[in-house]
Amino acid sequence: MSVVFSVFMLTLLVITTFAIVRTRHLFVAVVLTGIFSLLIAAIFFLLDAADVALTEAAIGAGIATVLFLGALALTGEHERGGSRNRLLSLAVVAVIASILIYATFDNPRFGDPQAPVHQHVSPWYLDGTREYIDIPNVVTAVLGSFRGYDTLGEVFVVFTAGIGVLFLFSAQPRRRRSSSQPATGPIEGEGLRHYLIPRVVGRMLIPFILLFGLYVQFHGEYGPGGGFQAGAIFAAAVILYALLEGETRALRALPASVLTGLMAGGALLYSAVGVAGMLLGSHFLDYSVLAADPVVGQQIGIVLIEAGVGITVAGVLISVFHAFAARESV
Amino acid sequence: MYYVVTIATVLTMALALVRALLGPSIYDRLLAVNMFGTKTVLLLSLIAFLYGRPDFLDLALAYALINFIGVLAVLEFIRQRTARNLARGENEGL
Amino acid sequence: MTIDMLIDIGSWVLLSLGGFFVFVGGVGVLRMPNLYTRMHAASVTDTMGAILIIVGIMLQAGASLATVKLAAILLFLLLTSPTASNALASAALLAGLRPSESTAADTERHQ
Amino acid sequence: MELLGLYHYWVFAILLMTGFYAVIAKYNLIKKLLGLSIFQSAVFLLYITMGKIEGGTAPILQAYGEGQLFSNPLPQVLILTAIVVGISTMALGLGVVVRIKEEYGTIEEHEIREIDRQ
Amino acid sequence: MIEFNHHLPALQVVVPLLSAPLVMLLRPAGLAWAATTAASVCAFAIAVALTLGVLAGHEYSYQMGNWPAPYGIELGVDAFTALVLLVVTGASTLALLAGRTSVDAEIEQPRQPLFYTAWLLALAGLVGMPVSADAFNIFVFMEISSLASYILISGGADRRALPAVFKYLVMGTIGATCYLIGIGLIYLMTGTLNLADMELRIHEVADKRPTLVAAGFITVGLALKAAVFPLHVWLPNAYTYAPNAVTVFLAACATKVALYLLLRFDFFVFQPNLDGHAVQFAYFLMPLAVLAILVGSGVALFERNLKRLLAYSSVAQIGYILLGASLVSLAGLGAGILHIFNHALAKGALFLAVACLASRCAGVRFEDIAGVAQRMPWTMGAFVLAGLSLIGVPGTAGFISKWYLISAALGEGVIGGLLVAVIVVSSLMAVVYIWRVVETAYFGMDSAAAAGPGESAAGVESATGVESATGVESAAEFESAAKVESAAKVESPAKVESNENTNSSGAIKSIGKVDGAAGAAVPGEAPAMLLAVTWAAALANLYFGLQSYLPVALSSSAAESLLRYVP
Repeated sequence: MSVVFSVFMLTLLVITTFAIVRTRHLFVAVVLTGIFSLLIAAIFFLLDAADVALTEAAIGAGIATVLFLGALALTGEHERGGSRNRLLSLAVVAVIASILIYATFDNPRFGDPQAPVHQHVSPWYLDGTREYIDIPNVVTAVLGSFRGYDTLGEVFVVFTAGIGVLFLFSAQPRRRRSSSQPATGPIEGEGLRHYLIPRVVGRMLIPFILLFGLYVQFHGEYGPGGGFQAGAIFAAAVILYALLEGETRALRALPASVLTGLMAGGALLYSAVGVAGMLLGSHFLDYSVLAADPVVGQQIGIVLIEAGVGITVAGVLISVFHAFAARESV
Repeated sequence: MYYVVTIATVLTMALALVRALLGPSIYDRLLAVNMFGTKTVLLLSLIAFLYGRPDFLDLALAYALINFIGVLAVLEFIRQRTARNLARGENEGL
Repeated sequence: MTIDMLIDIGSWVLLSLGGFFVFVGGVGVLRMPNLYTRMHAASVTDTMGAILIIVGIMLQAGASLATVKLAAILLFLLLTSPTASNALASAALLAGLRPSESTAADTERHQ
Repeated sequence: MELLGLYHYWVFAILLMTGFYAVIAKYNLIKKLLGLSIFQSAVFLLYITMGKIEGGTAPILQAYGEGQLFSNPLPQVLILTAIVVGISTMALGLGVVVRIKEEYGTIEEHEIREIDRQ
Repeated sequence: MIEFNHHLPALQVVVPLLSAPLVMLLRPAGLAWAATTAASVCAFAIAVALTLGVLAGHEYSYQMGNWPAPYGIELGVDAFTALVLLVVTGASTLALLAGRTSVDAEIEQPRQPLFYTAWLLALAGLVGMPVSADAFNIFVFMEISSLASYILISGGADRRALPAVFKYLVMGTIGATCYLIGIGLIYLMTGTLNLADMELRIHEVADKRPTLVAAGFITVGLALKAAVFPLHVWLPNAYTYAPNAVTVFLAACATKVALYLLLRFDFFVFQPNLDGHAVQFAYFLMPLAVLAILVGSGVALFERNLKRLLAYSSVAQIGYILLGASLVSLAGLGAGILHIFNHALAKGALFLAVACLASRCAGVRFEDIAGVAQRMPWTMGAFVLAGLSLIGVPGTAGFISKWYLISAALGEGVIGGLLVAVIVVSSLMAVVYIWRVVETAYFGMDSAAAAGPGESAAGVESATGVESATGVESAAEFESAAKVESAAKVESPAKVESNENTNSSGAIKSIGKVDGAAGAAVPGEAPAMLLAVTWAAALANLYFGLQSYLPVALSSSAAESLLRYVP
């Protein structure tokens, strides 16, 4: 039955995708991307990937939409040009798609427990998590410990993106230098403060969102959640605050220097845990040596690195949001 | 019974999607998106019970939250644009 | 007739009513003539449908952590969804979309 | 049933190529980025689909008997990473697009090429 | 005392990676530069230690988190890895040592800590890829290095850097995603991500369609990253408009790492197990390699921007490396790998010389550097030396790899003869394009000395108009004719326009500096540090041309290990 549901939603997904590519109104395209993310997240959920669904919803539907909107506000929302070599592109695309579809007929049957994917490493992770780490969420165990080095790399990818946006936006726009007339009046900075109802409801919700973020952060060993999702939710709370109260107030509550510190701090915390493993006589990122009992050591390690992940992700996402929101349009 | 309700929800999602694609104004699309989001929340709650994994209700909660922020972000975007257009004394419409 | 059966029956009634409301709202959003009437239809599914369905599930779940979470979800939906509708309506008004006008001319302009 | 399962992979192929089409055929840089993000999302679908196991449940071990099957956790971990990589790329790409708009006054590729040719 | 030797593969990555967030917090910019250079030197030292270990017969393997191999992530260093590590860390260190002044000229002080952070991240990503023995982990580090490279290139003073970065970003992301699809499909068929494990298990599913599609996706994805011929379109602009120091760094090693991955994946995982894959590989890549060599050199012949010229020459040199590999023989593969090292030496030295020129000229177009050799004899001396190495003159490093390449091709019969012809023709083309630069620099009229940069900018405008259709010889004539003409009329609007084109205040500052200097006295030789490093790199070309033991030993041992499946 769940296959039928997911097939139906996949069809909706395809329709949405075509609409995104076809529409000339970029704003509509971005709004549809929000639907795209919600849909694909629901499909992930149907396919048993709860952690991924949570991440996709928080990052894809939430943060990505906000970032795209921020960029649209600076670049304009109508697509002027048409398409280049439309027929040729369509032909290329169609050929590759048919090759791909042709290749799928040799794929192992969908959901087959005998498929190679489910045979080799996967059972070891399920058993190994019970034996060596002893937390219920296998995804967190693999993410944090068995493949902790990937996650370290991932934190640094996020960190790099944060550095990149800060670096790009530290350049003065050329047009601004030439014309001194400011394009933005006082209306811009104050957010939705004149909308009474959203403001009241939103302010009321922010503490609960932060609480929920903490729950997702520290419940990640037991249920879906963890540093990435929590970081995104924290960022969402701050973004909500900025939307309601305006950029300036949000920056006063959480200044840029603090955000920079968070970006670097989380990444450093993660690396420090890794180096600790090395200094205590084992390998890089081996948490077993952090406590007398290796299992406890693993759990401590995972909590620490998840905290590092959460801090960096939140710091980067908020910084990037501010970078876009505070940029004056030309 | 869960199935019937779940199917009703999924169908409603499809209807909302149609409205989002048809428009015609951007507000219609937003309305559809908002509705789509709340229906997703309901769907997730239902599926969590359908599969007997009530611990996944966290997800539904997160969705509700994200959906709200998304809609507010879009509104803020529209507000800024309207304000900018007013300040420039032009009215491009939406 | 035990208490369990009563709860079951109650929850099924609630769930099916909720499903009905949700679907009707969906049809309304698709078929209603202009933005504000559509918004009305959407609000029906967002509040009534959500209340019925989630309370229906809560009855099934019984006294557990799940019920608390469901209550939180319900509260959240009840707070955010009318707020979003309100903000949407006021934004539409601000942009000059009048409730009284007929749709055709209006929608053309606001595409 | 077989075909319904394969349908997941077909949707992967269709999404992948739709995104790719937007990247190669559209002039607007934001549209290209949207296409790129669809392109990446398709890959997420591929991985998650292969991790699904029939009759299984999400790999969170709570109070289940010995016979319970769990879906494969590894693709999920990989995709968590890939999603974050995706949003990082998007953020950087959007930053570049905003800077291009500031320097060139347009975000249409052919217009930028025209300006550079002058 | 903890025994650090077996941690070396991990430290190779961790040192630059960990320094990155620290550098971001450092102020002022000079301190950030010093810390970055220290970390890079450290990484270079580790690479040297690893190389020495490998030469002594040691095989490094490291389990991240102490989890056994197919379950956890494994790092491994062999001869091939060591060679690439040496190139990457060496290029970064040289570029940093030399690049202080040129970065100062191009990037504002407050932005520099972020710039250096991105530099370290790029370095960490580039060393993280070769040491990793896990397919997905390679993807993660590929993304770190790519994102960081986009940032570095976007620091370019010319606004055209931005569209170049965007193109690179889109193509790079497509490449990385294709790679991701490929390893996803392989994972689907084999259930593993570890390269060695994959090699063992792929045999059973070698004839299945998803495996073949996966091989295609991985090859195309990595070829995009490596700028293999038809997929190279992102490279010329990205290298041309990047800050000079960044061009030195990335041109020497970024595409090399992708090539390393391409060879490693193909020879290690696919060829031993997929029937006929070696033949497909050869027939697919050899034409592309030949085209890359001819087209890259051909475009370089007519290019009038020095950086672009060298970038197109890079496209050709990537062709050489692939040509060697596509012979699928011990000699050919060894020659290709050797060329990775030697080309990095030559191209690094050339771009360093370009950085020297850029520090004292208004630009690096031919019009800007005309007659510059009188003012900057040392810089041009280094340029000529490195250029000889690029051409492959005996006694330089470039000669060694071309010699090996030609002798490998001769072992291939009729096709080999054709390939030798291609190599010779392309070397002649290299002679021509290097000579054009030398001719302009030594015998052109020094516009800066004669009239100041304003007129030279006007020369740019008038000279480019007639450039396109003419041949090499006549182009040179036209050029001087146009210059005489433009020297006569003092045209200010053209100068304004060239200022418009170079947007960021850094560039304007540097032009202004040159302007002012031209008013008082003609600017002389490049900054001492920059020049010293340039000469060190140029002399390294000589050294490794005469003492080629190290790269040859590494590359032949790498070729042996890649081709060990051939009985």
